[in-house]
Formats: sequence, structure tokens, C-alpha cells
Amino acid sequence: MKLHEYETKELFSKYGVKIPPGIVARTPEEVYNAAREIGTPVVLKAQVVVAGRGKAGGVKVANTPEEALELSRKMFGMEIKGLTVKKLYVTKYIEVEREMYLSLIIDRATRRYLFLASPTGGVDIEEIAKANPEKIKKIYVDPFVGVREYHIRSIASWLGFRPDAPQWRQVASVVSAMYKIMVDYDAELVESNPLAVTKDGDVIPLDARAIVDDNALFKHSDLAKALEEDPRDVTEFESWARKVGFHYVELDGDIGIIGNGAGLTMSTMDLVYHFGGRPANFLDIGGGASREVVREAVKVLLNHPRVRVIFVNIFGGITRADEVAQGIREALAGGGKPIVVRIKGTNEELGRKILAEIGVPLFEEAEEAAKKAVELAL
Amino acid sequence: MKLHEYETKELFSKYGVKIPPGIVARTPEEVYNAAREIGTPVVLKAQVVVAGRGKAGGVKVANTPEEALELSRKMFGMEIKGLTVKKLYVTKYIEVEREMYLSLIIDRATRRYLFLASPTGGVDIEEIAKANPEKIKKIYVDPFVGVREYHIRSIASWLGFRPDAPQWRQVASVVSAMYKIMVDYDAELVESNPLAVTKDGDVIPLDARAIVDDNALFKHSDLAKALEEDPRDVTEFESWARKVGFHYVELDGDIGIIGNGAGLTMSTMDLVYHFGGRPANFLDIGGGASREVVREAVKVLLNHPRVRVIFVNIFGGITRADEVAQGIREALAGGGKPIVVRIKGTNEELGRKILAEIGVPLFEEAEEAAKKAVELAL
Amino acid sequence: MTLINPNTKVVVQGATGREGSFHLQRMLEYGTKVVAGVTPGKGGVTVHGVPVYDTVEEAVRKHGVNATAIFVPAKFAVDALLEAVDAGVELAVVITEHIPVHDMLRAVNYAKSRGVTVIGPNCPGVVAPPIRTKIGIMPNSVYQTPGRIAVVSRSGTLTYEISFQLVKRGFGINVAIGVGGDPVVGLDLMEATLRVAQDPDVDAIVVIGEVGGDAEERLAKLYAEGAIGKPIVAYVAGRTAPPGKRMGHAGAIVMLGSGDAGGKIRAFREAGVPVAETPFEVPKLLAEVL
Amino acid sequence: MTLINPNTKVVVQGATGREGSFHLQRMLEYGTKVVAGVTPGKGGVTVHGVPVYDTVEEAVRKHGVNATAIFVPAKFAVDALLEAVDAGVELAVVITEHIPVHDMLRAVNYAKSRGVTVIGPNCPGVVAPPIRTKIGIMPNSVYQTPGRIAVVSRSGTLTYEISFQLVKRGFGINVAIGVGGDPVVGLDLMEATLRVAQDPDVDAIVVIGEVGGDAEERLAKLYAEGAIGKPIVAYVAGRTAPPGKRMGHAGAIVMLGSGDAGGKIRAFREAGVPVAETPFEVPKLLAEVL
Repeated sequence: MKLHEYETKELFSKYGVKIPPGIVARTPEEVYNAAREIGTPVVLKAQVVVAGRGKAGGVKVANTPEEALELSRKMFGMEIKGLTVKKLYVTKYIEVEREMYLSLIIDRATRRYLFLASPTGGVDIEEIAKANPEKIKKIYVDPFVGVREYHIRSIASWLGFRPDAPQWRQVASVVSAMYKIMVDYDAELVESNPLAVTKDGDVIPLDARAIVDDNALFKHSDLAKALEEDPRDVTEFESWARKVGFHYVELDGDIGIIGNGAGLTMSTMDLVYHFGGRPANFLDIGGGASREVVREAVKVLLNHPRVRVIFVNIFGGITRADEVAQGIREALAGGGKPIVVRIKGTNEELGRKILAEIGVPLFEEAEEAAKKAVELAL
Repeated sequence: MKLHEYETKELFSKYGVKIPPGIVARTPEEVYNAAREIGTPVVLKAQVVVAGRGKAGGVKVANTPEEALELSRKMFGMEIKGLTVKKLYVTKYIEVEREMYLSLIIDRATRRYLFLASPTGGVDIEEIAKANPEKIKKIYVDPFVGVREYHIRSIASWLGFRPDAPQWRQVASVVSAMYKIMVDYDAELVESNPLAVTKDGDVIPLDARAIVDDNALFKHSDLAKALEEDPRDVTEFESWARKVGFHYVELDGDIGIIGNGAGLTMSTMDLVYHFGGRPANFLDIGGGASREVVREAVKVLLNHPRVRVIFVNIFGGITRADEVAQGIREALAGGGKPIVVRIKGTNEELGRKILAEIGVPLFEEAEEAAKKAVELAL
Repeated sequence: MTLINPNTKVVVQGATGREGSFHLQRMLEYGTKVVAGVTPGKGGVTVHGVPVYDTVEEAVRKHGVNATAIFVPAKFAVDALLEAVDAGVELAVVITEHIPVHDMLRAVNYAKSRGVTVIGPNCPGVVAPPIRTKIGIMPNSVYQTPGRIAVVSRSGTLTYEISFQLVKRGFGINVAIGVGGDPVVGLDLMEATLRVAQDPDVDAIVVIGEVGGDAEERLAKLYAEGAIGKPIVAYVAGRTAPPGKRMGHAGAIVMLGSGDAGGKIRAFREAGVPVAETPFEVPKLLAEVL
Repeated sequence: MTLINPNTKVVVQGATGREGSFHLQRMLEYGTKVVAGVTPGKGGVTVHGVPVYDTVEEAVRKHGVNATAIFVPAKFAVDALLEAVDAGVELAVVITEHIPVHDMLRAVNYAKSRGVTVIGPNCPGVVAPPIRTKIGIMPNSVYQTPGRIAVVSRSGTLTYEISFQLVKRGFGINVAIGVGGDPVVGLDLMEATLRVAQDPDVDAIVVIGEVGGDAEERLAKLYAEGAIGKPIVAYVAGRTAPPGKRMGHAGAIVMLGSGDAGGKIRAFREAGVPVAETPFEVPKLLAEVL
């Protein structure tokens, strides 16, 4: 779950970090009132969970409440990288002296938490890594040890502060807060970019974002509720698909993909692409998927406006082929689109038989099946 | 710091464990009122931090408030193993079906927490270990893992309960509370003995005690304050000595011992005993002790009524011999007792010279010095 | 044999559950010495003739169990793993999916500190046809042909698919390890490859990667440095995966600009590892490097 | 040499403090390669000619430090130890006394999981006369005679005392290790003895125990099983220590009925280890077993 800037900043604030005054607004009137309350100049920031919203016109400065009202009318409803702007975060305009970068992730290789710190920020970490890799320092934190003074020391001095500078404790506060957010909220990423030194000499997270582990949302009912109310980065199809319980990602082609297992499903997409087709989606029915899930999966693609051919590629491990076949049969009972099915695995023969009964062709190999799917989509 | 039964039980209660109703009383009148409030029969329990107070007459049942008043008059002021009874814990009398044993310590060998559980309790663990060693089960808990369901399962089933028994969750609650007390309060021991199954079928800590790491008291100002107000298991001399800042333990002989380092000081006691003398105390001035501390140490023993000879045995490591010598000289300025001094170590010659100036004999070897001290004490 | 051997004695945690019971039977059929099951509160029953206990400790004490297959639900899986570690198993295969990553991070570190090898979570496990031992959920039918090829993979079904292709073209399999699709796994693609490379009975290794993380890049680097010492053929899934999107596996995501399939394929090729364009090309490339 | 060797390069944490600075100089005088100091916020100064840094990481990077001597106050000592572990030292000697035991419990476990050997806390350290290297606070004057006797002890000053007696009677010392007086130490009396026993340059081991815990009993058991393989002479302090009282060292206490000196002496004697009645008897018994 990707957290909005305002949600992330609220967490920073909860853990004692000073953040710029800000109000979330859902209508131009709310923007106007917020601008008056906060005091102009203000910044209007589109709350969409994508990078680069500034370049896309999602961040504007308003010098009066009236200007804020005016600007917000254009910003609400804007599309930024496919996402519609529904909320604006109205924040105090802050004069900035220097922009830094600080993020916290889980490092897969070392199985530790990892801070990435750079004394220059404001652009994506990828860009810093390309232009000035020597500016990025890695500070590892073991989960059994947690953030300690020596980590803070390492980060604060790398960001350019001396222990006796007033900013030192502010950096310490940001570092501690990021770690607490990471651990307490099961985050996979907590980022402040830019982490700014203001003209007044304060260190504040001028922008911030976080991604929370979807597998841990059961522990965080407040976030789960926020996600329910504002699915943020998913299309209607994605949202629906996830509610049914499988992994679904929207792509831009016309061949609907259903696979079991993430790797096989991705490989099926790649295979379609390899033979000249364009996958419309990623739909993984997962391990141990029930007949009902398979049925719903096929139905999603039957209803998908862009999908012209459905390609089901199942190599049975924990999934039982007869369950898959029955799900497909049930889904097709209500009419259909061309379907190419390949099943191999557990209870395979039974699955084949079930499909044969409804006249759906079966392929032995995914390669032939992929070619057939691409052919049907032409 | 040894916690009283009532203090330990309050911690159990804080962490959600049901404990028998109880009130701490400091006067017979308070006992009477407590007995009325709680409802008789009640148990009067002397709050002294030693084992075996029951056998010593420190635990009595009263059937009426009047009887409680009467009994308490005899109990207040009682001496139990050298400690005076100043507080009685008045608790509801509980009918007991079965007595169990459960404690939590730090296991030095494995560097893990260790629960000791026995389905029969009420006597010291040493006695269980002697009579029924097979009844004691050890359940290790790693500090990075903490108490988990599987530990609770192991303990609860060993204590004789089935997962569907109502006592199962009560044992779980006791286990969790003990672990929390252990970690949150830096305890070295948390014990419930007996942990009782009542006639009503409840599992409750009928008696409980805990020892908190003295080195961690700075984290627990509430406990430090309680210790200040009620030094509990120390004599006046011990209390004084500890306030000065060194380790002091009262023994029953007449040769006062001052050493640097715990091992050497114990060895000095043993040496005196080996040559037929009786050590009066253990006084370790520690590593890096200042002149002031040494002076106060000698003064303590000068003022000690039982000490007839003082034996200072210093082998200088982190301690500087000249500092020791100066401390001794300063202490002796106000009059004295026979003193035998042996110093060896850092700045040794300087120390020797200082002592020579005030006519205190110096020994090369502790063995000769010990013999001399024993001789002087005859 | 890597990870497992003829003395491997397995306990199934979650043995009385639907999946646990189903796969316990498949493991027995394959030849695995499944000697015990564990389901707290169900101690005393048997599943497919295998005795079930309340605790792993009991299974270890009574049957000398040294490996576990964990099928318990995500909320309880970390506890099950820690219990197995504390009970003294040497290998833990965590099949369970959807375990919170921070919990697994701590558990994996703990297991390592106790010298326990963890495979998974969210993995198909490990299978060794030469000794007919499987701890996991791979389809038995695919792993009937022993041989000298090792398969190491971040995927489940794609592993079966490619193993199937290998067998079909006459290759035999020494061991197949699915390391798991989560961001934090006990043994990652690089580490597992390094392990199988040390087995004298392995001639070549098929590595199946996917988007997310940098295990493929780290492996490519090791290979280039000569640390593997055996031929590798790679396949990487997810060339058509969009950035910033989680592709089924919790670990299959391009984040902070790193982990895309293109970069991994490039890293392999630059290190001299041939990369198959499709799963079906793997046997062909394998034949070329042997 | 056990624990230290001619390539041991030491950083002193808390180098600018009173004790740290004092002992840094003593270590230099003895011959120890003290190449750096660390005091957060004091980076840039020098102490007795040794450069001081803000972080251990810097000391490691610039001087190839592989061992640390920690002199920082109790409240900060655990952080200092963890910092050293994360910075990659191989050996950490924690001199500091009064560290909360739970904090040390976690730190020692963590250090072990990272392969770092910890000596202490609340210890005099380690000294090896043959290579004139000392990490700790032992008086240099006592350790001037290299030889083939190892001394392993839970005490500080008592170790110097007995080492002094040994040297006086003509014995030379290979290594002396004070394992520390706390209940939880990085390497306990048994473990440290096991380590020195493996050194071919050690002929016999003097073990100095005291009340509290069961390290002496465990060592006696190992000895009886033949796991030490070298003669041991023991001394145990605290025969006159009353039960339930902490005797200076946090670890020197008889608790739950175990840990008294009598039991330890009995365990040693039953295992065939001679136990000296006084420190001064140690050299005599040593001469008898050699």
C-alpha cells in the first residue's frame, strides 16, 4: 500500500518530527479555506502516489487564497500518470536553503534495514545514483539492534552537520521517526525527498512517502480502512481483482493473461510479447486457488473491454488442474471470448476431460498456446 | 534490588494477571482495616525479602479482623533472618487445590532467558531439584524472539493443562507477564512459588518475588525511589557503604576487609578464614576508586563496632596505589584501629612512601599480611 | 546433495490442514521420510499414517526430525519457524505465502544465528530426484528423472515448467530449489546457487530469476569472478512487467529504479551467462554449455 | 595466540576519557598496536599521539583496526560495542562495569551472530606477553615474563595477584584472560578455557573462578570428559561468601541454591582438577601437574 504524502507526513509528525503546516482538501472551497487558515503563500500538492508529479503540473504555489482556489479548480480531476487527482495537500510555502535525500528500505542481500542518505536531493535516487553515486551513503541497521546513536551520527555527519549544530538533533529526530514508521507500520519504504534545510535553518521533510507491506495490513486496520476508502494506485479492474483475492496488474495490450504463480504468469506475458502479441494484464491465480477464484479470474477478463483473447497457462503444482478446468467451465457458461488453455500438472487428465466437455482446446506446451493466442488476437 | 511480594504482585497485576486482593499495612490498625475491607479470612504476610519466612512465623491466617489485629501486633517488629518486619501484606485467604512452581532467570551458559517450571511447587526450587529433578522443565527463550505461543504451550502442558482447559489462558497470561516484568524492569529473577490452582479452578500467583538488576536501576526511577525509602535487605552499614559507592556485604567476624576487585576481596576474606580468623565484611573499593572512596571505606570500618583489625589488600590494576595510600592516610587522621596494609601495583612505590610517612606497616604478600591480621585480632 | 540427504527426516508443521495434509501425502509418495506432523492442540492423531504432535520439540525428541516443511497460515508461520529453529532442526522450508516481511526479516536473521538454513517463505521447496526426497510442493510427476542438473529459482510453477522442459529433452535433475518469491528469503538466488555449485554431483545450474531486488546481479558478479566454477544458464521472467508494480510475488517489484528484468539479463550476459529468451530455450542453451 | 595475534590493531573507544586515555598509554607502553581512538564529537584530536575519530567505522577504514577496547561509561557502552560489531572488528574487549545485564545479553547475542568475540564486560581484558600485546587494564609490570601458562579468570585483581605469584616462582605466561565479573559475558570461563586449551603454545591452564553461575561446573565436566586435554589448576574465590548476597561482581551471587564456592571446588576435584586453598598455593600445584 502506497501512502500519500500527507499520510506519511502525519506519521512523521506522530513520531515527533516537525512538518510544515498542511491541510488535505477535497474541493476548491476546502483549498480556499485551508489557504486562509495556513496563511499564504501556500503550495498545492496533488496527492497521487506516483513519482514526478511536480513536472506533470501537480505542484503549484499560490500567493493568495483566491489564487489557490483558482489553481485548485484546474488541479482537481487532473490525470497524472493515469491517476486522477482527488485530493490536494495545501501546505505552507517554505523557503529552502538545501535539498537532501533520505530513505529507508529493507536490504534483501544483507537482511538488514538500510538508510540511503545523500546531502543533495530533490531528484529521484536513480538520478542521484547516476549523476553522483559517491554522494549516496549506505547505513545498515540490524533489526535486532535498531537505530542507535552511531547510526544517527553517521547519517547526520554525512548530510553535512556537526554534532554541535542545531540541525543535528533534527536529523536524529527524522531518522528515528523513519525507523519507527518502518517497523511499527511494516513499511517497505520510507522516504523523505527532499529532506530540506530551510532558510530558517530547520531540517524538515518537505516531501515524504511510504509503502506499507500489503501482507501486514491485517495488523494496521487504520491503513486498511484508508486503502479501502481510497484505493489510490489501482484501476477499477485491479481493485476488483484484488478483492477477489488474486494478484492483478493492468497492462496495455489485448491478450488477457491468467497464470498460476507469479513467475509463470510473467513468463506467459513475456512469451506473448516474444511472439508479437501484447499482454493486457498480469493475473496470477496463485497457489492453491479454488475453482471459484479461477472462475472469477476468467470472468474479470471476459468483462475486460480491451481483452480480445484469453490465454490461460497453468502448470499445476499446488494448484489442481481439475479445479482450474471447472472454474473455466463455470465462467464460460455465461458466454465468452476466444480462450486458449494450457494445463499441465496435478490431476491433469481430469482437468483435460472437464475442458473437453465444453469444447475448449487444450495445448500441451505454452509455446504453441502463446502462438495461438497471438494469432487469435490479430 | 529485591522486590517485596506485594511489589512483584503489583507488577503481575499491571500486566494483566489476576492476583488475590491485598493491602500493604504498616500498623496493626491498618491491618485491622485491611482485613475488614478485604473480608476474612485473610493471610498476613511479613514483607521481608528472604526465603522461608513461613517457617519463621512470618505468614499467619486470621479468621476475623480482631484476630488479624492481634496477630499483627506480634508480627510487626519480628526479626526474620536478620531483617525486621515493617510491613505486612494482608491478602484474601485462598483455598488451594495444587501448588506449582514457575520462575524466569537469565541463563548464563546459553545467554537466553530460561523458564523453570514444575507441576509441584510451594517449596524452594533447590528442594524440588533434589527430591524430584525430573519434574523441572527448562524452557529457553531467546531475547530476540521473546515469549511465543510455543513457549506458552510447552509450559502450560508441562504444568498439566490441556489447550481447551480454562487454566491454559491463565498460565499464558502469567508467562507473558513474567517475561514482560523481566524485560521491562531489567529483572534477573521473576518467580511465582507457589503458582497455585485454586479450589475455584483459577491459576494465580499465590506468592511472587523478583530481583531487579542494580545496574539498571537508573532506568527505573520508581524502583530506585522505593529502594531509597525501604532499603529492605541491607544493614545500616551496608546501606551506608553502598551510598558511598562501593560494594559492601556484612559478615559476622571481627577482621574488617578492604580489597580492590571482587575476586581479590573474596580471596582476602577466604585467606583470613584460612588462617583461623573471621572476616567482618566484604568491602570492594572497585576499579578506579578515588582517594575519597578509599578514605570513606576505611572510615566505615573504623566506625564498625565489631571490627577490631582492618586488613587492606590492594593489588593495583586500574586502581592507583598512591590514591589508596592517600585515602588511608586521610582516614587515619581521625584516630584508628590496628591496620594491616598490603599494596602491590600501579604507582606502587609512591603509595608505599605515603604510608611510610604515617607509620603504617606495609606487607609484600597477602599471605603474611593475613597472618598478621589474624594475629592482631586474637 | 545440497540441503537434503538420505538422513533427512521431515516434520510437517500444519499437518492436519488442507494443504499440509495434501502435500504430506505427496511427499510420502515421492519417497520423503516424513516421520511426524505438528499441529498445536491436535497431538495424538495421525495423518496418512504419520503421527501428529503438539510441538516440534516432541517430534524432534521422538523421531530425530532434522527438517521441517511449514504449511501453517501466514499469521502463525513465523512462530512455527521460530519453534522449529528452537527445537533444533537444521533445515526449514517455509511454503506459506503472505507472511509480513518485517517478521520474516527477524526470523531469518534469528535462524541464521542458530545455524539453521531457511528456504522460503512463499516457495515450492526443494526436491532431489536422486534420493527421492522432496520437502515442498513440487509436482512429483515432474521430478522422476535423476541427473546432474541443478535448478535454482525464485518462482514456483515456472520452475516446474522449466524442469519439465529439461526432463523432456533428456536432462536429469540433481536438485531443484525454489528460493521463494518474497523480498526477504532464507537463502536467496545467489546464495542457493553458490551452495549447489559446491556439489560435485552437479554439472550445470539453471537459474530462474525475475524482476525485483538484485540477487541476479550479485550472482552474475560472482560468476564473472569465477566463484561459481560451473556453467550457468539463466532465464529471467518479467521483461514486460511495468515498474513500480508488484507482480504477484511480494518480491517482484522494481523499486527506487532497480530490479528490472532488462538490467538482470544484461548483467548475466555481461558476466558470460547465457540467458534464454523463453523457458523453452533453456534446454538448448544448457546443451550448448555442457 | 588465543584471541590476539601480532596483527591485532586496536582502537580505544572512549579514548579521550580519564580511564581510556590512561590505559591507552599503558597499552602503548606495553607494546600493543593501538592505532586509533574513538570519542564521538572529538574526532580530530590525538591522545598520546594516537588519532581520535568520531566513529569506529572511520578507525577501521583508515587503520585496518580489528579489535577494540571499550572504556566508555556504562550507559553508552552497549552502543559502543554494537557500533564496533557493525564496523567489523573481530574482537571487542569491554572494560566498562555496571552495564545492565539485559542490554548486554542482547549485545552479546548479536555480536556472536556476527562472528565477533566479546571479552567482558566488567573485565580486565586480555594480555599476551610473548607478543607484548595487551587489550585491557592489567598492570604491565606483572606481565613481563612470556611463557607457556595460560590464566583464565572471572576476576581482575585476583588475576594479577596469581599471575604475579606464578611469575615469582619462575613460570612464564602465554596469555591471561579476564572474562569479566558479570552474569552475562561474551566468553565465559568455560569457553575461554576451551579456547586457550587449543593453543599449542600453552602447556597448562590456571583457572580462577568465584561464586555464582555454573561455568566452573561446566568446565569441570568438560575436563572430566577429556575435552580440555591439558592440565588445569583451579582456584575458587568466595568460600566465606554468604548465600543470596552479591559479592561485588554482578555475577558473584548464589541464587536459587546454586553457585556456591564449595560446589565448584567439589566439581573440580571430582573431575580431577587440583584446587588451590590459597592464591599462593597455585604455583605449587601447577608445578605438580606439569
